[in-house]
Amino acid sequence: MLDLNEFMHIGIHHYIALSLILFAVGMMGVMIRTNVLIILMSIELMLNAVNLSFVTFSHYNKNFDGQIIVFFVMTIAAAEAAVGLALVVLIFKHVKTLNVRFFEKLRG
Amino acid sequence: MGQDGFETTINLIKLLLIFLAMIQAVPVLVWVERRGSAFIQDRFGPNRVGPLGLMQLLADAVKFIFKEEFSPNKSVRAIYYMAPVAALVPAALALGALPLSTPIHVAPFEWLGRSWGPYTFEMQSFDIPVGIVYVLAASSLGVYGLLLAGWGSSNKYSLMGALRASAQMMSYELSLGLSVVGTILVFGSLDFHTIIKAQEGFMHFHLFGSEIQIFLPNWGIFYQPLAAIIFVVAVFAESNRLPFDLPEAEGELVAGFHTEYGGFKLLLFFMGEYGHMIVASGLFSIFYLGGYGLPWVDTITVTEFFSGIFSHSTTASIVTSIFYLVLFLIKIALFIWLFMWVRWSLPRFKYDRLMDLGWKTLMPLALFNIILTASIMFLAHFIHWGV
Amino acid sequence: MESSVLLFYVLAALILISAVGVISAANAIYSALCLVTTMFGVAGVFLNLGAPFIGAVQVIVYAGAVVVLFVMIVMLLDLKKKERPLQSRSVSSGIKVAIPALLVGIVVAAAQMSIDFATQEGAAQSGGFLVSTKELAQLLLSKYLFAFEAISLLILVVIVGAISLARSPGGTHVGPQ
Amino acid sequence: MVPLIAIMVITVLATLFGAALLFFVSKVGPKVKISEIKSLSYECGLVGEEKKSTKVSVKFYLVAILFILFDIEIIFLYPWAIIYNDMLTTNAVFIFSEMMVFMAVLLFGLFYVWRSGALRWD
Repeated sequence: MLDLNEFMHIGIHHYIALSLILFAVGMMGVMIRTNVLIILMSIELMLNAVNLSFVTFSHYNKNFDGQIIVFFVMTIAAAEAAVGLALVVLIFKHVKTLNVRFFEKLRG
Repeated sequence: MGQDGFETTINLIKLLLIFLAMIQAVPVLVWVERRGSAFIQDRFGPNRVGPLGLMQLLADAVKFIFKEEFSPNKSVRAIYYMAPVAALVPAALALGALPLSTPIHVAPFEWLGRSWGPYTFEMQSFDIPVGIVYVLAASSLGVYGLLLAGWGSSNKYSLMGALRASAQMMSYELSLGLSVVGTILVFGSLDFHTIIKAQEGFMHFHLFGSEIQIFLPNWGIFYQPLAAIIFVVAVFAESNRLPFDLPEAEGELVAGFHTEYGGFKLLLFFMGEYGHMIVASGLFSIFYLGGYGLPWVDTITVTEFFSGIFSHSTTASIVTSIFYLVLFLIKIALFIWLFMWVRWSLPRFKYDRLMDLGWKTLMPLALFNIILTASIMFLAHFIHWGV
Repeated sequence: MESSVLLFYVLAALILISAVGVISAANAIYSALCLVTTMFGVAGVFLNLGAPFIGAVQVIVYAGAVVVLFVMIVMLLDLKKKERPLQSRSVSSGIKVAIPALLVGIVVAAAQMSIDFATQEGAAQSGGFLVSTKELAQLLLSKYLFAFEAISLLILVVIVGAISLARSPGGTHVGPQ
Repeated sequence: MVPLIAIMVITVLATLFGAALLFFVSKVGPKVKISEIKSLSYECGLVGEEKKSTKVSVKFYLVAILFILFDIEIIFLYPWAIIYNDMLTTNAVFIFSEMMVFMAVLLFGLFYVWRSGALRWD
């Protein structure tokens, strides 16, 4: 059985485990849901999990490179959300549904 | 929160006091606004209830408590009730980070048979190393209160009002952020305390290698006048105050996003708006009017002056801190009066004129101000007259 | 059980509960609100890990801008009907659950390896505290200068992209051609 | 460590204050008489007909998108602004020109947005 003091002392494994579970929840969201908006939100969750592990490594290795990369990951995530949602609005105007199944109707 | 129980309790009490001060400020500011607008429009304003209408605050509070509580049937119940609370939280968070006065140094003392070590109490809820970016983050959360209110009450007009109000808040938040970059350039730090310490004494800078001293106080407004103007305009629009309160304009959209709200829920929205105003005036006085500092005198001389009078060091530091707190409140009161004065004297902007001002004049102006400051500092360094 | 351990578990619970809330909410507006709480939780962990500037930037970029766009889109597309979040078609949902579980297994191994790799040079197991934002800025503008300039070009491309999307024939801002 | 606990305490305090008083007020206020007319959404007295979701309001999402993109550029200005004063003494030309390139691209983006008519609010 896990001895209790391993949970008492917060080390690197706890933060990485947290970011891992957050990533898994985001991945499940993308897999299971059919609403485009929820899929985009789950992608944001996955990117946040990656940010979390970057900051953990930068904290425990005591250098700033991890935090700089978090900066750039945030920019990419925001740009992706911006363009993604612009597309969602256009798709909704055309197809009137947010269900991801609309891809099946695209032909050619 | 503190090494031992005493310090933690004092910190929690301080936290509670600052939050309650913001809540308590709303009736006072509503009263000042009604009396002030009456003064501007040459009429009396509330003076029936108690001397000078001061009891009007209590009467309003009690009226709001006993109003009938109902929500329109088609509204999304959870979002409808969540919106007023979401409007209050950002202001409380932002106010927590503003340094209200100099820290209080408590010398070791005997109490309840135990000797309590020396403490230093910051006069702010919590001291976060990146003060400015945190306050901007907290005030950028104000949009949620509007959006949830507009959508929750499922009424076409409030939805339109909420969309317009959030679009306006977003556009002016950009120029707010850019104008703050100007002051950070000059003072070179994101921490409030360093900025306030850098604004003490007489205005001095190097010119052609010689030290020039001007009679003006060493405040941010003289280093960054253009950024101060942009900050004021952006902060007016950010808290939806006239002349930028079109989303709540009676004429166009009934009452904008809080059409369906009455009674105590409306009071919560007022608390959010006035809290935002207090934070905005606190920020303006920190960036441009030297925070809690005295214009020409720096804090060391004042602390020595007071420690000369009061023998015990704790009382001396408490008195200096109260002195600076009063000074800071005066500056905040002046700026809040500017909010109200403008509200009752300027007409309202048309919506496209309002958005054009935000995107096509304020933002280019703020970017130009950053480039101007950077090049002046660059030239100043390059040919040996540094700011 | 001193305060830092309790704080970590409170933040972890906040993050994970609201993350599960994001993917299982009936209405899109509730999942957007759960997303906001997740962002606050992650910003709190950043603050906890000695990166206050990144925490504040996270709140500004994610909680203050990206999720506001999500809420606005949900409002504009006027989604009132409740969908069943987790369709229970046996086989396909079974597969859907199995595949992520498999992937999670792979990711767990990767995480363990990365921890061993990252902490090879004996990074102290006890966290080192780093806050000084000036050092972070110095590094950003010296070592990562190329990425810094490339990011501005990327943002320019995304601006042009978003606007041309809006002005395309089926878009919302079709100008007078 | 200290700011995080204080921030969480303030958020809980503010939400509790709002929610508790809302609940208290609904208990203390007069009994709610639900009448069909009163709970209609407020249409300045006229009975509003339920139109399909307002299409005209879709334009606002573009403001939110442009807000995100320009907000990221402001985020990159903060680190530069902090160290500008210090780096002036070491390599002034380097730090000045570096940001002017960044600002030029940002200004070009703003100018494109202005010219492309996305900022026309009808």
